[in-house]
Amino acid sequence: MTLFLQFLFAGLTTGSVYALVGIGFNIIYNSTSIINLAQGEFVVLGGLMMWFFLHSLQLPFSVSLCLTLLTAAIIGLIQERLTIKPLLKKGDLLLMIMVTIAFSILIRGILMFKFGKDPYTYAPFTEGEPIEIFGAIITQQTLWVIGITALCIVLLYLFFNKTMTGRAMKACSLDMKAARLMGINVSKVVMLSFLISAVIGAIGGIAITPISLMEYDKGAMLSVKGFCAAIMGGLGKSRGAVVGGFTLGMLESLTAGYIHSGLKDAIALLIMLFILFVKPAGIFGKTEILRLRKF
Amino acid sequence: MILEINNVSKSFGGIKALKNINFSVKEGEIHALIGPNGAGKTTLLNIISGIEKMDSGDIRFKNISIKGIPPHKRAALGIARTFQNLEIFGNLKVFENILTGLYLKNQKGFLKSGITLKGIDKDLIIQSFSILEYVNLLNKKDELAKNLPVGEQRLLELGRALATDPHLILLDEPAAGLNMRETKNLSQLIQKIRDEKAITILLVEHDMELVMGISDMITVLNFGEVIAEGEPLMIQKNPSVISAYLGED
Amino acid sequence: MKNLVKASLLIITIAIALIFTPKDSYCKEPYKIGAILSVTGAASFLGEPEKNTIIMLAEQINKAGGINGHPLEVIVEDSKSDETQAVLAAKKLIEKDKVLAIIGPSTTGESMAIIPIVTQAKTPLISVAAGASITQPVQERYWIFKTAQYDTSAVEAIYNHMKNKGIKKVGIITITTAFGDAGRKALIEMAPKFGITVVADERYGPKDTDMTTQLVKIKSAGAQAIINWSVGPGQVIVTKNWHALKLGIPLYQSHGWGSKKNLELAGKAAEGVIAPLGRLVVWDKIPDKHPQKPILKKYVSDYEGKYRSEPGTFGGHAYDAFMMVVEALKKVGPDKQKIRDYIETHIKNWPGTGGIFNMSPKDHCGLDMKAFEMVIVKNGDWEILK
Amino acid sequence: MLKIKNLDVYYGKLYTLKKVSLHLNKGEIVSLIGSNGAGKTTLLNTISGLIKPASGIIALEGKDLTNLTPEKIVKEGIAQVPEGRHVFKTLSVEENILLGAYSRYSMKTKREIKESIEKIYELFPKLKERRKQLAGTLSGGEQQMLAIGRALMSKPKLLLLDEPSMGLAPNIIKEVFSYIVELKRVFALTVLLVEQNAKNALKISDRGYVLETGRIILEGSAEDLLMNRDVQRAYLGRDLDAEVRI
Amino acid sequence: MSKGNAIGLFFLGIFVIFFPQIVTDNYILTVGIFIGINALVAMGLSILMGYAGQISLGQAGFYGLGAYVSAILSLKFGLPVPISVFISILTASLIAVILAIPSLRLKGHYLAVATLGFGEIIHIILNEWGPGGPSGFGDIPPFSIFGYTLRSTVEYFYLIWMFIILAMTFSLNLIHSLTGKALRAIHDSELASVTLGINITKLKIKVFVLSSIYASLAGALYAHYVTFLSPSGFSLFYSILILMVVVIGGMTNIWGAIAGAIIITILPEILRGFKEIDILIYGLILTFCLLFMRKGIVPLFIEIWEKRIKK
Repeated sequence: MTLFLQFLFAGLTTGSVYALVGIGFNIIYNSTSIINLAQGEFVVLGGLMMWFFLHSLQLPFSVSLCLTLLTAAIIGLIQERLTIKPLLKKGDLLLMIMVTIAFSILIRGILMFKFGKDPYTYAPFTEGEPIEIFGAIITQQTLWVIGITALCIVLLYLFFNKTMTGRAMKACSLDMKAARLMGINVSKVVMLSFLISAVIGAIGGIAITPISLMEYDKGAMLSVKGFCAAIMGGLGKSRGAVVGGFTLGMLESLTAGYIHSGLKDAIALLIMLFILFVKPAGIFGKTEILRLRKF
Repeated sequence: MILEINNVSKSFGGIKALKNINFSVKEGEIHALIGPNGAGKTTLLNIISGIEKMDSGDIRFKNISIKGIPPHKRAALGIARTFQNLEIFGNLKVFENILTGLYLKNQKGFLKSGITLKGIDKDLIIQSFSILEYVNLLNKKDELAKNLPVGEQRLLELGRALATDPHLILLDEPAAGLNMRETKNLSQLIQKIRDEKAITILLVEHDMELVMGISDMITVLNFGEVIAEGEPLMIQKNPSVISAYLGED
Repeated sequence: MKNLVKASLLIITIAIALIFTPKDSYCKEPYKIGAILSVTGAASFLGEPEKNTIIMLAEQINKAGGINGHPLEVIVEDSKSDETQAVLAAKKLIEKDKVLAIIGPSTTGESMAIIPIVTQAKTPLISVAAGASITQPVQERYWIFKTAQYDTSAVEAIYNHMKNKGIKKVGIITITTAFGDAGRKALIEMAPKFGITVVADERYGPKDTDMTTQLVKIKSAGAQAIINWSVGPGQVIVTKNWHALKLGIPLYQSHGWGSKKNLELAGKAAEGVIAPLGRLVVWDKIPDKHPQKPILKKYVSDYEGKYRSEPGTFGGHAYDAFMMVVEALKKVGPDKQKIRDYIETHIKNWPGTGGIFNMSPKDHCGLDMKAFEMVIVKNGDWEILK
Repeated sequence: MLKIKNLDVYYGKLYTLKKVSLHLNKGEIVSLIGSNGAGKTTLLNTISGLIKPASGIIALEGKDLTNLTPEKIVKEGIAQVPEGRHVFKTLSVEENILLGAYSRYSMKTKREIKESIEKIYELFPKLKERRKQLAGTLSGGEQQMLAIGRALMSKPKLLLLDEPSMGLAPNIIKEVFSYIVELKRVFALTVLLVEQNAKNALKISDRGYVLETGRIILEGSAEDLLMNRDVQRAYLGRDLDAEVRI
Repeated sequence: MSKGNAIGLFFLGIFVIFFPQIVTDNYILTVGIFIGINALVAMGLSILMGYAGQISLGQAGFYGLGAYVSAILSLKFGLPVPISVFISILTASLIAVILAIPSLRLKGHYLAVATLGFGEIIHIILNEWGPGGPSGFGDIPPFSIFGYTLRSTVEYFYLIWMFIILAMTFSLNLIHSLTGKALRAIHDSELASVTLGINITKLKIKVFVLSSIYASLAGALYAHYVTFLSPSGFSLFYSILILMVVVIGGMTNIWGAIAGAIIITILPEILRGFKEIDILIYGLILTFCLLFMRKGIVPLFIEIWEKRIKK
């Protein structure tokens, strides 16, 4: 029991980050039908920039937090304006996939240039002894990570369901034409979706870095895992990404715990392939159009 | 009867697009399928060409049921079609578009294609030119298809369909976006295809002048149901057709 | 504008310097040595200090008048931690630059990849990677030497220490890279010799974020100690997880642990972690009469003075390799065959940074377990265990 | 009030509207009728700014709207109820209505918008009953009312209605049309109504235009058009005179 | 094959024959060998992307399969190298078919991620169960045929470029055949293609298999040339590298694969001096190409050339 619980906690920690990346995928997917394969880079960006503001510039925690999120938001905006917007009209999916990959390499390159290859970390948000629950141990930072993820989910829920801008974004993803007729600026919505996804990714990075350290090339793995999470929960459904992220985290942890730790990445990928193959979008993609999307 | 539609139904997410459709197309005729927007005409064409699956019913082509046969095999049986939204191969040259139609009857194995040095048979290219001549596009043969004006793209689609050597051509709004002169040429061409090549034509079209001018038989669809069938003059007088188009009193 | 002025001034200065550099300050032909190092890519933590070391040493030697009056020219190629690139680099050094010897590559894989090339070209290669297969079987590795201690020596040092402490059951956790894999094999292979059983064999990926699952599993398998074999962030995460879980069993790290950076990153979680480290890391804590001390002192202070960072064990491997080649050149001149022979026969009781080398036709590494000191982390610093 | 002059529109490569000119007077209901593919929807989408015209002028109360974005056009007071209704299916009825007020939403107008919503509910009591329901679960007629209600939330001066009768049962169609008259009265709207269902449309209209393959071929008062044989010809390709001859 | 391509191929052949005679520098020839290997993998992807309109982020998987299977068969089972190469290609094609049947029903992003998943799974398998695990293994026999063992760089240069010319001939024939037109048709409109009687599923699978054959052949040649393998060379990064080769060279023209391979292989040789920013430069080049040179170098040059002729 204790063992199982301990595996569960480990799964929750990694699952949180997967969920946040997965949500980021979905937000962009809903507004543009693009999978932003640079999503994981924003997690890395969050962790490294936080370190930069905290340690290199010696700024207080709250200021660093704001500046980090601001940086992520700006880079998200830059990505959308510079690489997505000029190509969106062309509607060439192949091109869109490649341009997000290109941008992820670009971010990685910049981060490596700035930070080198060393891992970075900073102190947990709260100092203190780990907490024991039924014999299983959970660190305070893990609680932070889970809590922040939960908070993000709640905030996003409120944003999409209680604010006009959020509703407008949802409207856009549901019916572009009707949204435009309501006076919603679609271009702004797309921009906003990139911005929000970037910030969510960065939040994940900020929270996880004290536990897992952060280095410039962690992003690709996170993108793949986050995408698995999004696929598992059903692409486009942000609640799905949360469920998918935590499920994936648990599965990895339980695989490592009960089967073999060398296989946990393969398990994640196999599940993703299985889902892709069993529920394909169909050659003419009609099922895509007909499916009702929901946050 | 070259084509028989028996009790075909189809619904999309709870909305019944087609309800027990029954009608048949006589060999060698131009048969028009008309009806207001959303009546289900394109859906029916898609079902006949196999791009969409029907929920129930049966379709017989030359007395054989083609239910469940994949679209590319239906083409091999002799069903060709054009598209309302123009599905030409824009990055291929005009004559190459025709070649893709000729592929059906002249294909070689993948491996053989890779080791054959001389490329495409001269015969085929000459054949493609003669089809282009038939649809009046020979002078544009080396242009990229995407650079043609709409009227010529429609002709190209028609030529490409002809290249598969079909018995039945499904035309989905071939006159959309054409001007008066082009429409007139098109109607002559469609008649020529029927008369000279003995190909049956099932035509979905909104341009009533065209429809009334060339059709041998008309089936009228409204709300996914056949509401009338007959020769053009009969249809024009049919009160339920008038009310479907003009509204009820 | 100011920058422009500065830049042009700089260029002019350089140009003048170049023109007026006395061309005949070395009247003799330069000796060329090549180096293939993973300066970038996954193994850059190795290649970076290695490159810095070699460049620094070459400068020192040239400043001191070169080797027997010949200036030394070192050509460093970056292999990007990629075997293909290493092969290309080896070809370039041999065919184009016609070097007398090659130092590197940094990793076992890259070293293995270029062994056929250097063997065919009859060029001595002094690898700075650890894998035993680099120099064994020695009859097939006629031209190959290495300066990094064997993984097995580090394992021996750890198991020896455990044996003295009465530890019989260990759980190992290794990273799924070449480094971790080599360690894993050595750990499993050598355990019986010391009467130790490996009760758990866990692994993790280089980008994993949490290893608590594996650690808990090791503990529940009844292990009396954990050995983590990795480099990079993994060893810090394991340390932090180990500390947080309060497992109550000691954590041993591999010889990759020897960087102050790890202590910084792990913070107080690192207290009590034990690892076999080369004396380079703890040079200031070894007795003055130890033959390695003066070498280590000079190397570390030179390096830190120049690069403002610690050289680490890996920079030391490059130091040893470079100095061996230089000594051979000094004694036998620019002859590839003679250089090889000199290293094989004359590097005896030769103090380097990695230990005291004893090369022989049977051993092209010349180091054993004695190259390591068992070191524990105490108050955020290393302390040598007696 | 609305003036359109010499409008040329290409839809992709299709030359869909050819030198179209029309005008609406304040407070009128004007029908635009014509068969499928005549360009009616294209015309509405061009007025709404979804499609950019190649040339020509669109002006509302003297203000040129020709090259404004859809967002700005909504703000200028033109709302469209699109063909096929386009309600946000997985949002609640109330959210749909609220989104209609997007263009005038701000902290200050929050209260006002609440009042507007109540007004819509007064008009369509059925929507009030189902305010928490997802819009996709409404019947076709209810969705049409929702789409109209949503469009009204932007406080338009001019309402563009695209085929409000499409896909509805005849009794519901009558209900919808009677609502249109009611709305015009309550909100002092001007309405441009695009319909295939010509008779029903013309019955409630003051004037009408007939569009055929991108050209306006007829215009006149509703009664005149109802009687006109050319209208039938435009729909059915029937030359009534020729028929007489036979 | 068109006349232009035939002439191009002829000159390529001449060039390949005489290049090692003129440039005797083994280093440059080695670069030439790796250009060839990358070009071979890229050629398959180029047909897959440019002609069948399918994306793959898993080419490294087939490349790795080819390398490992051939190396293991010849090293551990003592099979003659040509036979082990052949079996490795067969294995890769078989796996390609199995993967293609479910994958090619997917579109766009889904397909990209499915192939990426496949590539990574292969990478994990090589890491876990490949001989030597992550450390890799060496002493793979060099390429030999009819008792003659290839040893020198020049021999390998000829061997690999011979395969390139063969593959190129096959690819160009295919593209300019009726089947090739059908492939282009699929790219432009799948909907219209099926109604013309083109069996798009079957054709797509065949192209996918072709791309896996090229990749696995390249992998096998790599294995027997370098004689050492480790999983690190067969990761997602290689798939992306090949993607870059295809994009930069231009995916609508097979020659683009060679042009792209030349640029991408030589680039790091040139960038050796810029070690800290090489990833950054890669990213910049790729982004730049996607934004401003969407067609790639070869089609761009052809366009400029044709414009000049017209003038």
